[in-house]
Amino acid sequence: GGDADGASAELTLVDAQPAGTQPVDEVTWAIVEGEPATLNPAASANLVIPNLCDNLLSLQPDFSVEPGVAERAEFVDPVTFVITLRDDVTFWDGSPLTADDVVYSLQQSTDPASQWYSAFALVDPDPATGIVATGPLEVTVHFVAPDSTFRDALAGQGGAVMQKAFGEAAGPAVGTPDGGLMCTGPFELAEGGWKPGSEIVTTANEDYWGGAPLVKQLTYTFVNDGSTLATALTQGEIDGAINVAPSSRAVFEGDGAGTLTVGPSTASYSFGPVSATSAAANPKIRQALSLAIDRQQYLDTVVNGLGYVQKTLVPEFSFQSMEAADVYQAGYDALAEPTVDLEAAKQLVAESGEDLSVPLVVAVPAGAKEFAQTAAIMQAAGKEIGLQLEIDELQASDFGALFYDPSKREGIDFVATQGYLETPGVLGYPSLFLLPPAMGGVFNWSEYNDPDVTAHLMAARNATDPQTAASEFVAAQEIFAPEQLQVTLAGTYQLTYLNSELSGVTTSVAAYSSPWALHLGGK
Amino acid sequence: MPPLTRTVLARLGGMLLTLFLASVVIYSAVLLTGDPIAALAGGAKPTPELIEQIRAAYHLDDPLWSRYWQWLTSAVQGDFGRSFVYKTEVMTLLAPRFGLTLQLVLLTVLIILVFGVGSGVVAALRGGAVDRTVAVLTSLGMALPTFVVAILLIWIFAKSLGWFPVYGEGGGGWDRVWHLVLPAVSLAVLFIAYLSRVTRSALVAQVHSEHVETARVRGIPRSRIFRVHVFRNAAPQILAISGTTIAGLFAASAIAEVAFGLGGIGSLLVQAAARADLPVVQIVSLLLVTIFVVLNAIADLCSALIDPTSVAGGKAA
Amino acid sequence: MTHPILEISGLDVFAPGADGPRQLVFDSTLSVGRGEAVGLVGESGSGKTLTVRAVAGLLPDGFTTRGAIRVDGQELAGLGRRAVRELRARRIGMVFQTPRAHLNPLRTIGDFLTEALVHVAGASPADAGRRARALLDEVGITDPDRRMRQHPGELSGGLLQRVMIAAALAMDPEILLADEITTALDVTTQEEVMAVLAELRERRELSLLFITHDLALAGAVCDRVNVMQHGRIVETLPAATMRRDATQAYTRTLMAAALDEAPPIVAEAGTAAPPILRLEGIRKSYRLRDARGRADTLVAVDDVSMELARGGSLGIVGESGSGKTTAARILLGLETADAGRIEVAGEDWSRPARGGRGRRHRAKLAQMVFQDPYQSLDRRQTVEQCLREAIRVHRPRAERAALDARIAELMGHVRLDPALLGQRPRSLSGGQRQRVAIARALAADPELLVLDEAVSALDVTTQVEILTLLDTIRRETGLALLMITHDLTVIRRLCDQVVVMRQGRIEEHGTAEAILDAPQADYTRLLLDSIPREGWTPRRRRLGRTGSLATVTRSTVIPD
Amino acid sequence: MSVAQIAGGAVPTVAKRAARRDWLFRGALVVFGLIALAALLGPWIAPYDSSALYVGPVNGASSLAHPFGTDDVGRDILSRVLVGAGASVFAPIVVVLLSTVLGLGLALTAAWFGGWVSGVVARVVDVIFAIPGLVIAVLAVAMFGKGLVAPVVALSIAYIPVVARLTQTAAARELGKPYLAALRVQGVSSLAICFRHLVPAMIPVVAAQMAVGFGYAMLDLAAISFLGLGQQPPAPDWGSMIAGGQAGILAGAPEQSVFPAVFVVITVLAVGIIGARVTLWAEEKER
Ligand SMILES: Nc1ncnc2c1ncn2[C@@H]1O[C@H](COP(=O)(O)OP(=O)(O)OP(=O)(O)O)[C@@H](O)[C@H]1O
Ligand SMILES: Nc1ncnc2c1ncn2[C@@H]1O[C@H](COP(=O)(O)OP(=O)(O)OP(=O)(O)O)[C@@H](O)[C@H]1O
Ligand SMILES: [Mg+2]
Ligand SMILES: [Mg+2]
Repeated sequence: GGDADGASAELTLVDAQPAGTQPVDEVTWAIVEGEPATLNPAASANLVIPNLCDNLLSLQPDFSVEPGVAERAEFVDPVTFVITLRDDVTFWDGSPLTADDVVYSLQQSTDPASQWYSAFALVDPDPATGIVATGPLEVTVHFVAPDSTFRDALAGQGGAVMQKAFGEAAGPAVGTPDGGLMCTGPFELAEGGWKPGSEIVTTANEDYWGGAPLVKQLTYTFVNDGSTLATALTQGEIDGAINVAPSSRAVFEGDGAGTLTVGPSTASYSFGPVSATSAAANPKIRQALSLAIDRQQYLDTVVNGLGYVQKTLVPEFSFQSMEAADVYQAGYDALAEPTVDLEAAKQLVAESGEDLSVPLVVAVPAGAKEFAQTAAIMQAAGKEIGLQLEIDELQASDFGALFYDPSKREGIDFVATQGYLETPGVLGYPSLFLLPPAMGGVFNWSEYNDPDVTAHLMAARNATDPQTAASEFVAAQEIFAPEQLQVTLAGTYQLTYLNSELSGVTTSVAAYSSPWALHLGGK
Repeated sequence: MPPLTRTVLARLGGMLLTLFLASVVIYSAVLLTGDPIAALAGGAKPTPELIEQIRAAYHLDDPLWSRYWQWLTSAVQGDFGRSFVYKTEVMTLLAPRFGLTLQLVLLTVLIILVFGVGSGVVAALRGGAVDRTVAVLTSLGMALPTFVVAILLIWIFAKSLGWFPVYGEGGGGWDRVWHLVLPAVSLAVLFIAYLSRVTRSALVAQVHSEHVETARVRGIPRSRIFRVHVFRNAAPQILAISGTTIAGLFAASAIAEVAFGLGGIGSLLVQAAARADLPVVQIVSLLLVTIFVVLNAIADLCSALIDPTSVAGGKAA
Repeated sequence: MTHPILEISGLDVFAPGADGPRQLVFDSTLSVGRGEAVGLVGESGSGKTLTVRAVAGLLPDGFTTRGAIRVDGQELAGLGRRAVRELRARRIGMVFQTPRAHLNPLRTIGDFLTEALVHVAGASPADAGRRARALLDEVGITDPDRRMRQHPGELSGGLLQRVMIAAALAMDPEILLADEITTALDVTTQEEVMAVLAELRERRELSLLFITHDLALAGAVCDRVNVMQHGRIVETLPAATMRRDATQAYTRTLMAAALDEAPPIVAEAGTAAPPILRLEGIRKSYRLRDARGRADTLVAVDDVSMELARGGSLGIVGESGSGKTTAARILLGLETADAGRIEVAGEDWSRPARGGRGRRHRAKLAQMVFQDPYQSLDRRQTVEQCLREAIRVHRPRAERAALDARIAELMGHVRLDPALLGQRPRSLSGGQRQRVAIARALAADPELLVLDEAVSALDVTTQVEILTLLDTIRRETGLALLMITHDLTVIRRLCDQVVVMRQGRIEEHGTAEAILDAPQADYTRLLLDSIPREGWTPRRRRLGRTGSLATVTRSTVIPD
Repeated sequence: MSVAQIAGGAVPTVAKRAARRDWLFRGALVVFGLIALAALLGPWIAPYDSSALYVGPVNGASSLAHPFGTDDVGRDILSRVLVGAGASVFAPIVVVLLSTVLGLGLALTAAWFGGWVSGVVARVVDVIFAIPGLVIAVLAVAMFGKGLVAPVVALSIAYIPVVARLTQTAAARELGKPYLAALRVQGVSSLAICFRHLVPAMIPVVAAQMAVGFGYAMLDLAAISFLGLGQQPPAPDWGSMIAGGQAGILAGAPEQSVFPAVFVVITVLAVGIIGARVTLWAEEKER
């Protein structure tokens, strides 16, 4: 229990710990999300890849973007982007990084099936002219229209560099336990280092251009079970983990081998409509539900006080270090705080004109405590305002399939999820949920289509100066935020638990896109 | 043909038939658990070409029976296919995990046999207060879910006492055993209780039999009566149940594996099922079935060896 | 040093009951001197078995005793558990009525015989083995080497009984307790077993406490006879002069019955009516597997034909394994004959009845009393439940009072105390069980009653009463009887026709007088000679002939 | 004449033992009766709405207002235990009854007909036995959809082999006994023989198995609903409550797991004791 307001006020957010000073032979790290399907940066996002493969630009713990493998990466004109590479970067096998490798790597993301395609959507699709090497260490990217989001995207895995020769030889096996990987990052994946189903062993890249890491061997294990992980961490049997469960807060803050660091994050819990024909597609219903849910209670319950009230689907941290941050912030501040108003909510339900005799089905992933709680809270809120909600717990694979297989969405009205943005930029979420499907709104299942919003968002993306981009976005946000296409329940913090003898981990959400273990070492 | 050979052959045939039928059920059941395309696409939205590619690569367009046949024949030849999720040979995924589960199961079996059979024997022999105490304890044991036992053990041993490690499989040798003690205990509790009861009742039935009476009048020492006339005669029954129990442990180990962060086949099955990694689910299920059937057949054979009268058999009522 | 080897004085035995202990044996006193053979005869359910069980320490759980049991002057109660066990192991041998149940089915005969030698006496296994072979030889079992390796399941009852005796002798006991050890055996086998015992007594100075319900047998084997009734020993008599010395009325009736002084029943003149039963050319074979697992065919019944007139009575006699029971089972549809025709009351019964109605119909016509009374009763049913069920099958709508009356009537017929109605088979004596089985068969008022060794477990008085009862019913209702027995006196009392069977075939048939008084076949003569009677001494007649199971027969014939 | 107690004064001990055992048995009956009552009346006697959130603090400890404390969304645990009793107690009962009826049916069919019928039954039983329970559960969910029906059906099927095997051997042994032949000769109908004689003969085995099976079913149902294949929220059941509250045990808020676990243990214990007593009765009938 305790006063939640007080508790969250006391939190100090730390985006990175002081760099380690002592070399360490071996560190065991738990990956909470489970074993990755692949280490291919073009196909997957997980916490192992950032330590293996450099992105062209370097994402800082405070979510600012600095040069990295690319010394310079700028638009030279509204549709031409030039990348200049450092000359001292080598792959793990010692061969130098060349422009050809970068072209090869970036082209991976221009495939529409790629995880990062949306960032490359405006790149000239012709391979011969879109992304080309214009010098041994220079790559030029040509665009069909200006793109204000591209540079920041290169700080994410969309900008990850892999060796062309290796990638071509390995073919589709690249990134798998059999195929292996060839990158430039601070840790190397040893041959046979990935023992599928048990661990991934990586070793320090002594020749890393940014300086060799202090940890000689970094081994990842996979622990899905929250309480197992909590014991293993507090017993010191595992050295650290990112994204530990907030429900174990008391365990982590109690006596144990390490300490819990709370860092800023872009992650949030939300739910949204899944079908265009269901009552869930009616904004009044969503607004009503939003009005019936007490955010503060949600925070106390689901994230154990380790979160904050988030007004809309784009979190504050995502624009924190962007050039026009003040414009974004002003836009965000202008939005209404979510409040609880049951009367208004009932009113909305009544006005909605929807047939509410059949319960609405909310899909949540099975087995996760946070979602079980979310489901319970939604259900109770619905009950208060006369909405019957039914919970459908889905197995991980079914839940995942929901997002791209329409047949899996049949019979479901809402889906509750947790998501985060791995790179700075505000357009990612809105594009996915608000634009027409043809323009990248792949999750726009309720077929929301507001021409003004679309126009503002497109303008923001095509803007050539940050201020315009910001004001266009704010204009769009003003319209879409009240529509609650995703009912945002809470923003959460990044929780990192680390053995007290170690230090130097990136503890903000930037860990997803930067070598977070580079400075890890003994205190 | 000598009766024993005949029995062995008959059992072998039955075993293969069971395996075959079970494999059919498993193969078709697993297809219901998830969409192969979804799993194969690995979280990304599959393009039509990718779907086409996957369908071709995994023969998804062939008729079910021919896919099944292909699957079975290659599985029998040791080709277990490739994981949808890890894109690697299922075999490489399976081998190390199987070793770990095997070690866990062996340790568990040891614990179960010592404490389960042991307490059953004590209850049957001592009777009275001891018997009732064991009965209450076994009832309690049967009421404790494995995951609750696991949490309790973690809490007691790791948090409060710190005697045993509570995570991971450790290195080799004693360290491994050390790491497996708590998982094995948490797994064993339920089965200790069960086996204890079975043992007790099998023994009690023998203790009251006439041939034991004969041995008693003949002044045969109690210990020998127990060993040779009571225990040995009850052994086939205890053995049969033990075989089933041990065989079931391979599947039951999943919970302990998850709770203690062990990478065995049980946790692999759970994970693979959650991710719809069908080839893995199918092969692991088939493996579990095979282990089950083979262990049961071995237990049956052992019973037959102990009980010569069952070999001659064949007399209908 | 003149202690009797076994002395029981003032023994009371109590069974636990819902309302306090129930006394079953009252102040029982008897002694067995060195080298003496003492008989314990008496009414069924009188406490004979309980008495010896008390000596052997085998009373059921919860039973208590009072009084003294002394072995060679040492009182058992005064000794420690260990000493008592030691004493029982070395000085007392016990042989049970049902050898098959009393041998561990998983151990070989050899193990069984040597076990006590090795583990109690501490002999080396080799010595024990030699001794065991000698013992088997001593009790007249041929080819001991082979026997040692066989399991109990492969031996016939007669052989097993001899194995039991051999095993009991292994420790050179001073006294042998034998509880109805021949009841389950046919007369010829019984004679052999008794002959073996007689020889042993002579050779070893063995004392014997011999329980039987057959006074003639007891008289022939024992020096003294104790007569038990209602849980008490009512009289102790020297065997030689017991006829003269008997003072108790009960003993007298026993002797009267045993000595066959009851007037023979005169068969009614043959009626012209069609027979109730006709068997024609019945044949039944079993597929067996021999000791080495090879298939083998045993012809259990071979071309058997017989006829039984309505109200008539037919006896089937023959050695153990000659196919008597099998023929009866075929007749009742419990087995299907391979060939031949069965006709009952003019109906074709060659195929077993289909459906409940058919079975009820046949049940009304023909009933059977099974050979093993204990096993043919449901252990879980009380006597009352058992009878009620049997009656209700044929009178589904009868009132409770009517059923109760019928139950009481049946209990009276078979001379069972109504107090036993609430008991289960386990707590009934052997004879009581048999009478329950008879009452149950009579419940249906059948027209044909098959009795498979139905009275052999009964003491003679009860036997007489039941036989008389059957005869009365027969006269009154026209019940036809098919008696299977190895006791020829029973045949003489009750049957007008006799069939002698041997090895599945009919050896001889004819009227009772003709067969019993002027037997034609050698085999029949042998059977007649084996019957215990006054002045009879058991003799060994044919070595190794007792084998009745096919496996046994074969393994003795074919050398390794 | 010396009065010796050869068997060692067993009478009073036996009586006392029986009394003591009965005391335990009666206690178990009372406990089970109370639990069954809670299962029937749960929703009416629960002090709070079992799915109402924040009726107390989140993860609240035991207090007067909430004797069992409150869970991770502030629901009253006592109310949830009471309301959950219905599904938690009756579902395993149904599983046990169904699997016993089906298993016994198969076993009796096999034992009665023998020959190829028993071969087929044995094979079917073997195959079911060999297939992991999870696979059966998944199949059942595919057929019956989520909810309580699928897991109950799945477990009933999964438990058939144990019952069938146990009883088939017992039945075959029993059928070899002459008393059954005697009953046939008496004209007793097959059905009556089956249910009045054969089935009672298996009571000790079956009763013991049912008691054991009840406990297993309770735990397995819990595991299944934990995997998201069973009872869907917010309907409470003890198993998913225990599973859901696991994290709390280490974090110092064990109420959410502990109280339902205590109820599981008590119920299974009570059933176990009742089962043991019934077994004993049945065995005594045989002696
Ligand atoms: N376990 C038991 N529980 C209760 N009563 C028993 C038990 N065993 C035997 N009795 C009763 O004790 C009495 C004597 O039984 P016992 O077996 O000694 O008779 P028996 O003389 O050997 O008779 P039979 O010649 O018929 O074998 C009988 O009335 C019987 O019902
Ligand atoms: N079901 C069976 N399977 C195999 N052999 C059998 C079976 N039933 C009986 N036999 C054999 O058939 C032969 C005849 O048996 P049956 O029981 O009819 O003899 P019996 O004359 O009644 O002998 P007893 O006097 O010992 O009762 C025996 O050798 C027996 O072993
Ligand atoms: Mg007797
Ligand atoms: Mg016979």
